Amino acid sequence: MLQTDQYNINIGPIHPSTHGGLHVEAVMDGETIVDAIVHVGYVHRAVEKIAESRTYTQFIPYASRLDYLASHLPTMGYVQTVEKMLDIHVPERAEYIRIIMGEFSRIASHILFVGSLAIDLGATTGFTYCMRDREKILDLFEMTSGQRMIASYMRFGGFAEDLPEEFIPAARNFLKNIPQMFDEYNHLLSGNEILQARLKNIGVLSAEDAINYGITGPNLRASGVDYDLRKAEPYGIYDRFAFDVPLGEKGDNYDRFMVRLQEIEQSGRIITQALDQLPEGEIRAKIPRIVKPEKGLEVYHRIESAKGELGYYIVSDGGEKPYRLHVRAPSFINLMVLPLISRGGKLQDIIANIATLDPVLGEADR
Amino acid sequence: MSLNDIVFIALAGITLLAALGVVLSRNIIHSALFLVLTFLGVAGIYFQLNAGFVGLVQIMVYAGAISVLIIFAIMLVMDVEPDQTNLFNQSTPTIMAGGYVSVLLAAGLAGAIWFTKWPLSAVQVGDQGVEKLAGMLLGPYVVSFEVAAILLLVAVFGAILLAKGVEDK
Amino acid sequence: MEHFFVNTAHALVAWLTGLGLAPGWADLILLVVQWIAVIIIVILNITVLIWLERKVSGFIQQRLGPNRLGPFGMFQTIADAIKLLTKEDIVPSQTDRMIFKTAPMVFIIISVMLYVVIPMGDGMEIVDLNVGLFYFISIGSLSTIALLMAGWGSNNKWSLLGGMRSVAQMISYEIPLAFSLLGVVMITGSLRMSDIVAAQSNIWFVVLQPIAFITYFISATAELNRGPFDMPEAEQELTSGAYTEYTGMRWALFFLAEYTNLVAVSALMATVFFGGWQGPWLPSWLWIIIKTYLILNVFFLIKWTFPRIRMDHLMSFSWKFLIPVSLANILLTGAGIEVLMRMGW
Amino acid sequence: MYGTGLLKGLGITLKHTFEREITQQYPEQMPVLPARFRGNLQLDFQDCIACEMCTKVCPNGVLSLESVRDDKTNKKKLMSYSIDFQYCMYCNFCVENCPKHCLHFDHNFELAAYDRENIKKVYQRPQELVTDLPEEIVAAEEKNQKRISVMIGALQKDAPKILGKLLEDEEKGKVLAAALASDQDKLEKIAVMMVEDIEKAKKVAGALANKAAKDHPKEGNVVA
Repeated sequence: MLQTDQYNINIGPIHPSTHGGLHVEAVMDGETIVDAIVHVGYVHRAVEKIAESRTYTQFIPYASRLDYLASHLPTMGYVQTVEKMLDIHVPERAEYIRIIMGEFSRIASHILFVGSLAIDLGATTGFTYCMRDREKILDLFEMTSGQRMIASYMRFGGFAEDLPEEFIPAARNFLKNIPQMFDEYNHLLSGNEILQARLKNIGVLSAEDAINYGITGPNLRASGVDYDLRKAEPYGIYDRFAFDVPLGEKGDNYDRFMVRLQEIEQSGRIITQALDQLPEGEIRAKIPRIVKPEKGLEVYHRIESAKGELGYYIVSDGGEKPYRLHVRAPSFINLMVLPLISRGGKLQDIIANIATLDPVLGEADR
Repeated sequence: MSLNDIVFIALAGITLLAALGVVLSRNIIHSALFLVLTFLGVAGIYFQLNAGFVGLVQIMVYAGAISVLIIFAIMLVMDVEPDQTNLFNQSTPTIMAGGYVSVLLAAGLAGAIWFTKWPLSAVQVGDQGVEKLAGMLLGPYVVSFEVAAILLLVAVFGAILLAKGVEDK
Repeated sequence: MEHFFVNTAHALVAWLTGLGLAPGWADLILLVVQWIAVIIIVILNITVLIWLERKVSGFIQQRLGPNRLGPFGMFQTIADAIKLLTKEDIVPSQTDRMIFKTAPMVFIIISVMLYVVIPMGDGMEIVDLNVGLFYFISIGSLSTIALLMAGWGSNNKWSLLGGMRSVAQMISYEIPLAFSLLGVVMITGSLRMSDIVAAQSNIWFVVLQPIAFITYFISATAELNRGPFDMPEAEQELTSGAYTEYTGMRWALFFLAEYTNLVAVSALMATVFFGGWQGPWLPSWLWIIIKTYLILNVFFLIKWTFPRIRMDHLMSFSWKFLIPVSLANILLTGAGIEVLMRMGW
Repeated sequence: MYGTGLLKGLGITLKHTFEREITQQYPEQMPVLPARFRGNLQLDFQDCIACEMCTKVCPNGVLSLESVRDDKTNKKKLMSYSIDFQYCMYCNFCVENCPKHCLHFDHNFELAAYDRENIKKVYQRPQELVTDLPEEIVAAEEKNQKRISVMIGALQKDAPKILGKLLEDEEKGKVLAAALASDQDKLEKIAVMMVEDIEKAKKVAGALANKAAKDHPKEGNVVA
């Protein structure tokens, strides 16, 4: 047998397909990956430390900047955590709007996932179509809060402002177009034989490994584990909606891709129901201007974000700033499985693996 | 001096210089690339002799072969500085042996060229070279042609087996 | 209009011999003039072509494409070329300088050489070689060396991977490329381009040889390193593959050569499968331009639609599918010819 | 059949090729912005009561203001208000918390600037509102203005001497005076600084003098 040398190749931190400052040190044998070492921290902004020097309210825009691709979800997680500390009851209408905005964020994030996967595999046009559809969601966000991506719209106890009049027709219009969007994605991407060959049976993550590594979110469900916090531990008013949890079978890249595509559909269902049931009324609970939880209060709250289980752990010392804030970032934990699923694959597979794990480095590095 | 002579001298010069480059380069990749140039020069001479088909076969086969050769060179000498991959062997017995062989070869070739009577054929090859070649290969010489092909195929399989190794059951 | 270029060439030769030049020398000068004309046309054509590709890809993606410089943004490529020419020419210090610098030149020379045998109209070949088709294939295969030189000379792991990929890919795809053209050669009974065009006066070979056409199309895309087979470049994986370290005009030369190859292969496809310069009403040289550009648009559409194939799939596709299919096509063609000959055609 | 997926994909792209383009040609065609769009932060100067709610609530310290207390009415008067946009996160907290609703975002989003100084937006108290201030402040301000104009006059008359004194180095003073002779703006700025903050004036003048000495070393004023 011909003996060959191994060599290291640095994928990133500056590389077209690492979705930000991710550095993967790949040990290669020819084009085959022997091992991959993940280095994170290039986008470290000390968000948790910043939280200690800001008041509870002032941290809201920073929370949005964790997962900037689905900014309403991390904000929702943070806001709900503090509400849990203060025992605030959010008005009905605000709860429904939170669901609507959160699910729209999830759709935006998943559409971007589809697009970035397409461009990582070399299908540039798939990316532009996905961006085109995502823009429509961003338009909705801009309508409500004036910001497209990092909308700081949520507040403790509800929202800053009520929905504008034109929002509901526009949202319904978007939902109406989802089947057409899907047609396009299915024909251009998921039905494409080249793409299937690139994704099927690549980067297989068994259910057992996924649980052991603490993988959550669509990546876990792609491995066939039926675990969705919206069903398993409904927060907010998620128990009022009927929706399915799409599951994969093998846990390969194609399953991860398809699970997210189906989740877009389910999120659309949730939004439709929420829009139908949306009650009139108050948009924000009465809360003190300065938020001061009791001394010694410790709260952990988790939500199902677009990338997985996003948890906030906050300790209060009775002051107006958190004593300690920790974020359980799903992207960070999901990324750690990259070496496991990449070993033995080709160089081109590791690109697909990074893309289907769908990390957002702002959240992974914090 | 006719146009033909000028072209011949240019081609022969390129070929010889490139051949020297093959021998004298210290970097094995450079040697391989000079070898490409040598073959291209030879192909040019074939063209001049109105044997276009042979010349093109020369180009096509050697372009592929040389790139593979370069890859082997890269694979085999990767750990060394590229500038030191094709050094002369300094030991006296090797130089002696090499010199002896090359003198013998040169003498043999010179003798052969000198004593052979080169017959001048009145037949113009013209444009029909390819057809004639095809007729010969698939007519009188079909058996030897096929045998050679099978031999090459076996060699390819052997090479793949050697490179990949047989998995133990 | 029809014989404008041919007549010009004849007039030039007549004028040169009238000056007292030997016929051989006059032909040589004509050859040089034709050669230079081809190079100029190719390069001018490519500025249009790059603009066209950007425009078409823009339309595919529901964008407008370049539209700032000149009418419909037509001068964008020229502006880009000027920018690239004035850019600093960086040669990284650890490169193999000789190889690094010559690689783009080798590439562009090889791709311009392809045009020698393409009939660009009725009687408008530079040289009507008796082995024209074979010339095209074998010269085209030389561009492997250029990419390998770029990959090795850059002394960069990404580049080397790109170079290695290009060798593996191009050597594998040369075989189906040649075999698919063999069917046409068997019907025509000649490797001469003018004979191939003449044989299509009644029916195009794309009708007679559909399998050969498809295999040729696929393997030509791979030979050209175009999407979805753009392994050596592979922006998303290899950053830019063999071209990673190149800047300014050297980098532009690579692209120029790639597009030159693209036009040459499309023109060959038009010649071999779509009746060449033959067509009603319009002058012959206009017909080949029209056909070539239509084929180019198909190449664009494919590149901008499909994801990139994985390297090992690419190789097995060639060895396990394309080569057997093209061999079967040869067998089929032979049997067909034999049957037709028995029937007394 | 294998390959139909590929053909369908080609069909999609081919269909879109002949559809209308969706991109906006931005500088010519401005985007239609929703009512709540957060562009440039604006302040209605008259309405501000300098309560500092906005500066307290801002997560990044973008906002800062200067105010004076009117002893008679015991109310604060805003002197200047500055917005440092380079740190702004557009979270809207300041707008929401303003009790007088005098902050709002307008729809101008073209905020890019070539240097950081130009990103910062400073509102000075407008001239017509100066009379609104308590008397002693108005008087102090007038006095200040007078001192500045005197200083400018002095500088124009005998720059080398005054600058030399400022820099405690006559040679440097000469160099600087020569450099500033053609630049009235800078001269006036230094004059203002000398009146308001002599330490800063020293620093700035020193830096300018060094620069001038470097730029024109041949004019016989080489600084040792």
